[in-house]
Amino acid sequence: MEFFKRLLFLPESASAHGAGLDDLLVYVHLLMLVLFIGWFAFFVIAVYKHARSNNPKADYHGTRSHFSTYAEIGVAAIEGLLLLGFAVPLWAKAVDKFPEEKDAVVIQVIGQQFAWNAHYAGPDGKWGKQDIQFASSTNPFGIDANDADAKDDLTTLSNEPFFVPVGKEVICKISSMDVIHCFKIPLMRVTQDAVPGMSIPVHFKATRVGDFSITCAQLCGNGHSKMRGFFKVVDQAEYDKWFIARSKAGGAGAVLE
Amino acid sequence: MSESSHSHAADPAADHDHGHDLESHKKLYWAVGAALLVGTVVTVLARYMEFNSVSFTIAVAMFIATVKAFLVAGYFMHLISEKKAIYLTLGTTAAFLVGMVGLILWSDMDLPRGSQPKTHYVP
Amino acid sequence: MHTATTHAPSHGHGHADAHEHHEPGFWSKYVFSTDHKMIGIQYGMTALIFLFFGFLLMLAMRQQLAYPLKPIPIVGNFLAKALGDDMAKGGVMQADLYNAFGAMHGTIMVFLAIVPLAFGAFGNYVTPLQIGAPDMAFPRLNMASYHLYFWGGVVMLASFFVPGGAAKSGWTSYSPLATLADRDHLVNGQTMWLIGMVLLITSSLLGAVNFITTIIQLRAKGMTWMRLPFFVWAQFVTGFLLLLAFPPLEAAGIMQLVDNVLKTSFFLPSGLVTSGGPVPISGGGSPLLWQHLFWFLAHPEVYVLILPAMGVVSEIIANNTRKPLWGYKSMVYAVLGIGFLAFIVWAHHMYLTGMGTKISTFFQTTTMMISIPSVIILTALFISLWGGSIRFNTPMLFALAFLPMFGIGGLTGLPLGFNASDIYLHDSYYVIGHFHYVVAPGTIFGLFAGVYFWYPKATGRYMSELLGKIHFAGSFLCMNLIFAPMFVQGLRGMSRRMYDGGATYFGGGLGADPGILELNKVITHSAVLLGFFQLPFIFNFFWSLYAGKKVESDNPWSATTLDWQTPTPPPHGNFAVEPVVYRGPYEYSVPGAAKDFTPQSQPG
Amino acid sequence: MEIPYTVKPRPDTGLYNAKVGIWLFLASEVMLFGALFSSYILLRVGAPDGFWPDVATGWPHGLLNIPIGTFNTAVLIISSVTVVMAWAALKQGDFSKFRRFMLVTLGCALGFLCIKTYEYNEKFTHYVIRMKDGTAVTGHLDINGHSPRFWTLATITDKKMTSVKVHVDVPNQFRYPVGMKRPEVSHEAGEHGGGEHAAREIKTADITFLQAFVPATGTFFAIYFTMTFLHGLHVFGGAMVLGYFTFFGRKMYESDPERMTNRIEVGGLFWHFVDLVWIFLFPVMYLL
Ligand code: HEA
Ligand code: HEA
Ligand code: CUA
Ligand SMILES: [Cu+2]
Repeated sequence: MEFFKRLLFLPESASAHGAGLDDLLVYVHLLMLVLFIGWFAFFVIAVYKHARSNNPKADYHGTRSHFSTYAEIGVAAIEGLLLLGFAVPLWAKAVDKFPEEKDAVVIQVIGQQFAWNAHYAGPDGKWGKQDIQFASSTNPFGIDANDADAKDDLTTLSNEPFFVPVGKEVICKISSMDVIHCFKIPLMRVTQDAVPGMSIPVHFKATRVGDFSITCAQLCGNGHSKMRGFFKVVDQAEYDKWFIARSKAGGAGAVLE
Repeated sequence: MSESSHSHAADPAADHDHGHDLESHKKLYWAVGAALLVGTVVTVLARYMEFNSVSFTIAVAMFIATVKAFLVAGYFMHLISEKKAIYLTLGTTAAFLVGMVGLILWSDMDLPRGSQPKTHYVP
Repeated sequence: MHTATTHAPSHGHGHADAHEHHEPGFWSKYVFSTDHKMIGIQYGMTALIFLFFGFLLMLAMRQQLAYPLKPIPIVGNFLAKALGDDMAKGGVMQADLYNAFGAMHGTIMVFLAIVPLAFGAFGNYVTPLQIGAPDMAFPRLNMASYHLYFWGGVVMLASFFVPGGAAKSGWTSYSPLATLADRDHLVNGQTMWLIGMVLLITSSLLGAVNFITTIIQLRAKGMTWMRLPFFVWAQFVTGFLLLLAFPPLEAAGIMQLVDNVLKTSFFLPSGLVTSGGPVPISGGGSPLLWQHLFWFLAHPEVYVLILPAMGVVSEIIANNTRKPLWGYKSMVYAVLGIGFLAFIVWAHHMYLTGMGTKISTFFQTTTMMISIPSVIILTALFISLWGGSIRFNTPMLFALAFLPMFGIGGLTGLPLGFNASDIYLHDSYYVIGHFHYVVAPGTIFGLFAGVYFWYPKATGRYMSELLGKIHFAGSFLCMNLIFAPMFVQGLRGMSRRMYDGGATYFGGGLGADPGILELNKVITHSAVLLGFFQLPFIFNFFWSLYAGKKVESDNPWSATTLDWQTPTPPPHGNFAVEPVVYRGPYEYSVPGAAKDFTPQSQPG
Repeated sequence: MEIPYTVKPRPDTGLYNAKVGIWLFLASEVMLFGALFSSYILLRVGAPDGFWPDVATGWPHGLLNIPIGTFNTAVLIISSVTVVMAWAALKQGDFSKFRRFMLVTLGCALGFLCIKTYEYNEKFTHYVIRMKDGTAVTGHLDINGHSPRFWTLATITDKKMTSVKVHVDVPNQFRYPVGMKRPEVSHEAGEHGGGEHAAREIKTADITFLQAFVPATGTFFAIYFTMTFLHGLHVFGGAMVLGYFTFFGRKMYESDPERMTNRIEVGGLFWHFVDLVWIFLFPVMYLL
């Protein structure tokens, strides 16, 4: 399996669900490869054997074999198998089987031209009050700085790296404040459009520590290619340290000055 | 199927000489026109009745509109006695239209769990 | 009337046009012609020019991808002067220009090059001939379609020069970006794009009405449905796709136009905040509604791009294997199946906009289902080769190459069609590779094959075989060198529509592989080379008008279908005597027959 | 060869070319208006609270003029009857009767468009005004006795007006959101005596939003204007074609009556379709 994944040039996945997704990619490509080789071999032989120089007189009927029907049924069957065996359950896992919020790190992520911003509820676990009247490009989450719950909220703005702990479920609630962006972490095998007017959650569990980047995978203007977010996957202790320190520093309220 | 049984109704070629048929059709056209006017009035009245249920009112209004549409399409546009090719075309169109509306609405409702209209500003 | 058109291949007078302006016939013959063949040629020439222009836009973009922030050679200074500093400061492509060129490359290729060439040109020229009709059912409507197309193209080209430049939100024009991108200019590129699209859509709709009516009503005596050449079937289904899928995009286009000009909020939700603060609009709209209406067209549209090419390829394969198409009937049912399913798969482009399990299962199931009829058609074409006596002329080479190329493009559609694997591949270069394999070495090759194939009918002369073969070999090699590396880039995680060619992502060493940026150079160089390999074609195309080998008969390829039973080139009204059809379209090498082909119109 | 079946039907389909053509065209029109209607449904169903006229109950409150709309519906229905009668007259060989019926049709078309223009104009002088305290009213501005079109808050501040006189609609049932909250309905207007319109002076400083009933005012007006305008264009186009045959059709009729009859049938089909669209537009926009 690993061999095939290398063969497909896939960068090593860093999330728990990534492996299943890569498996599907491998199986589909194997199917494609088999089909292609089969057809292509037939093609080459047919063209060579039945070139005019080798076969001056054409046969009105050609072949009477029914092999093609079986091949077509076979293709349909394998596609059905991949569909029911892999794609549907994997998808269901991605969009339905969310971990409980209390067992997970919950982050609001909002895209803006051309930056990713993250917002944690802080140690109290309560989101500060948010309203559009406070929203601006420097306060993308529209946090009310005077709200008591907001005092310990933490935000990272303008592509500043945020932290997540390794081996723990992370839920990101993706939205956008202006145009459609797309929150894509190739190495985590996570992709979700950030649609303004909607908030759509995704979840993943990082399996190794390191620095990761967030691609914007939806054309969003002339800074689209520069819209790169970052996050660090660290162990729980380091995460806690960052979390507390960041929150003590005044959290969202301070950032908003 | 209906081609042979109804072809006299409105087919220009078939009933070219049937002046009498056309006379009776002219009466029908007036009657359909009157029915359409009545339908309009009934819809408007229904709107002022303020039935207690919104969906019921919508259903009534759309039902009347559909009946009216059927009258126009069926009689003025001679659809009740058209040729197979046209039924096929319109049937296909109707199917795709229903598919489009239905699937768009379905997509709009079936979202990943936990999705909501933007909540960031209004928690 | 007859003498006016019988002897002269229309564009043969190219050089004389200037002198002929006084001749009263010029306008009605070349501009306001209602003859389907002349209109076909008008479509063809205009579309080829747009094809080339679309390619040039892409060359400029490829240069930026391979050599970011270096001035564009040759045209850089010109662009800086013509489009201003915002677009090409010092001859260096700016991000806005990259986006504008990208959007216009997609738009031009799809709506102004391939569809007009495949449907407008081949459909117009060949369909009436193949069904034995004197012309299209509505000749003047046909002329109107071409003129609308032409003006739609002019509007698109003009949009490069309005303040803010051409549309730059991708050929998909997703709202809110398409509405917010140039909000300060009332007449901006996006507005022009929308007006141009409304013209093009109207043109296609009128064309579709005309084609379908023609095929239903004007088939010659004896031309039953199951005796129609496969090409005609492909055009018929294409017509229905255009007829029923385009209007929703027209509706959406009108709504986006109103959003842009009258500041409404059809596709804009409430609560938009940009750097300028909250956007002053009522809000309450739905950005996803645009995507649904767009893809409701755009997925059927991709079959509009491929089906006519499949039709062309089928004709050429039957002709050059000298035997009937294998499984003609199943091909017909398959093409009808594609036509039907094409309307209910569109949201596979929208898996990642947020979709629940049920709806995305529905769409990926239909997506997998639609791959089956494609497999059936391709398989039938493959098996048709078996037992043939294959002649390798230029049209046949292109037609043969079409098969594996479409195969690669189609097969790579499968991992995109499974929603779970699309999570990773979405919006990566894998997608770009996928669809270019289908449309570039696929459709374009099919259409090249058609040009070489019907050229003798339209002009009375062959195109040069030698130049044709050079064109083929070079194009085949370069196309693969361009598009195969894109799969690698995509699988490695590189996103599309990246002004810097992905440098931002791979610069930081965050687990990704900057090595694949090197592939950008390979691709770009191959694209330049591809351009050079088109020169033999362009030369061949014009040179053969005067110097090409003359055809020996009206049926130079010894073909069976009715298009070859006309005088060469066909006069106004096409057939000297009303043709009658006695048999199926591909009666080649009939056992016991005197010759290895039995034309459809041969009695007995 | 000449193009066959331009007048006589093709035996196996039973149809002449133009009839196939018009039905195909109408099929595409069905998809065009179908897409717009489905946009209407989607926008309405998905509208955030308060963004559609009174979404909370799903029942509108007189944003459009129902009596006039009803009258216009009747006008279109009558025109549909007269079109089909004109065709029948032609079929029976009575050209002058055809012409009379057609003139009635054209009169109806003109009437419809005039009424529609009047309705539009009425909307452009009708305003929605939201106040700082969260209330909202609708009505006409009164600027020295006449009521202007297309004003916005900016117009008033530019003119340095400290207050505007407004004839407030009574009862004022139009509700509009402030931010995302639904405002309380203003009952003030009623207290002022409850005539058709109660005049009221509103301070500029109190106003947060002032806009005529134009497309930009909200999604409802956006789709109302877009759809009815598009429909109006169809009425106009259809009337041009029918008018052409009415006034210049005699020659064709005399040389080839069947061809002319076919033309009228095809033109009539288009006209009925336009009527059909209105049959849905009217309840959907005015009543529901
Ligand atoms: C002509 C154009 C064309 C065609 C025919 C197709 C055909 C298919 N496409 Fe493609 N597609 C596009 C043009 C096309 N596509 C474009 C333009 C886009 C991107 C738009 C954008 O975002 O800008 C796109 C994007 C696209 C996506 C969205 C990806 C994303 O954005 O994430 C998906 C997902 O499902 C998809 C799937 C498919 C499938 C399953 C088919 C199937 O129909 C394919 C079926 C065919 C086969 C299965 C091959 C059968 C043949 C053989 C097996 C023979 C093999 C032969 C040899 C080996 C010799 N396509
Ligand atoms: C039918 C559609 C079509 C066709 C044919 C092509 C053809 C080509 N495309 Fe295009 N492409 C798109 C549709 C198409 N493309 C779309 C829809 C997009 C997405 C846009 C978006 O992001 O919104 C895209 C995007 C796209 C990208 C990605 C850009 C990005 O994401 O940043 C790239 C990158 O290399 C590319 C390259 C090419 C190349 C090298 C060709 C070559 O194959 C071109 C080959 C053509 C020629 C070599 C010209 C031949 C001309 C003649 C022979 C003329 C003869 C003239 C006379 C006789 C007068 N295309
Ligand atoms: Cu944000 Cu692209
Ligand atoms: Cu698609």
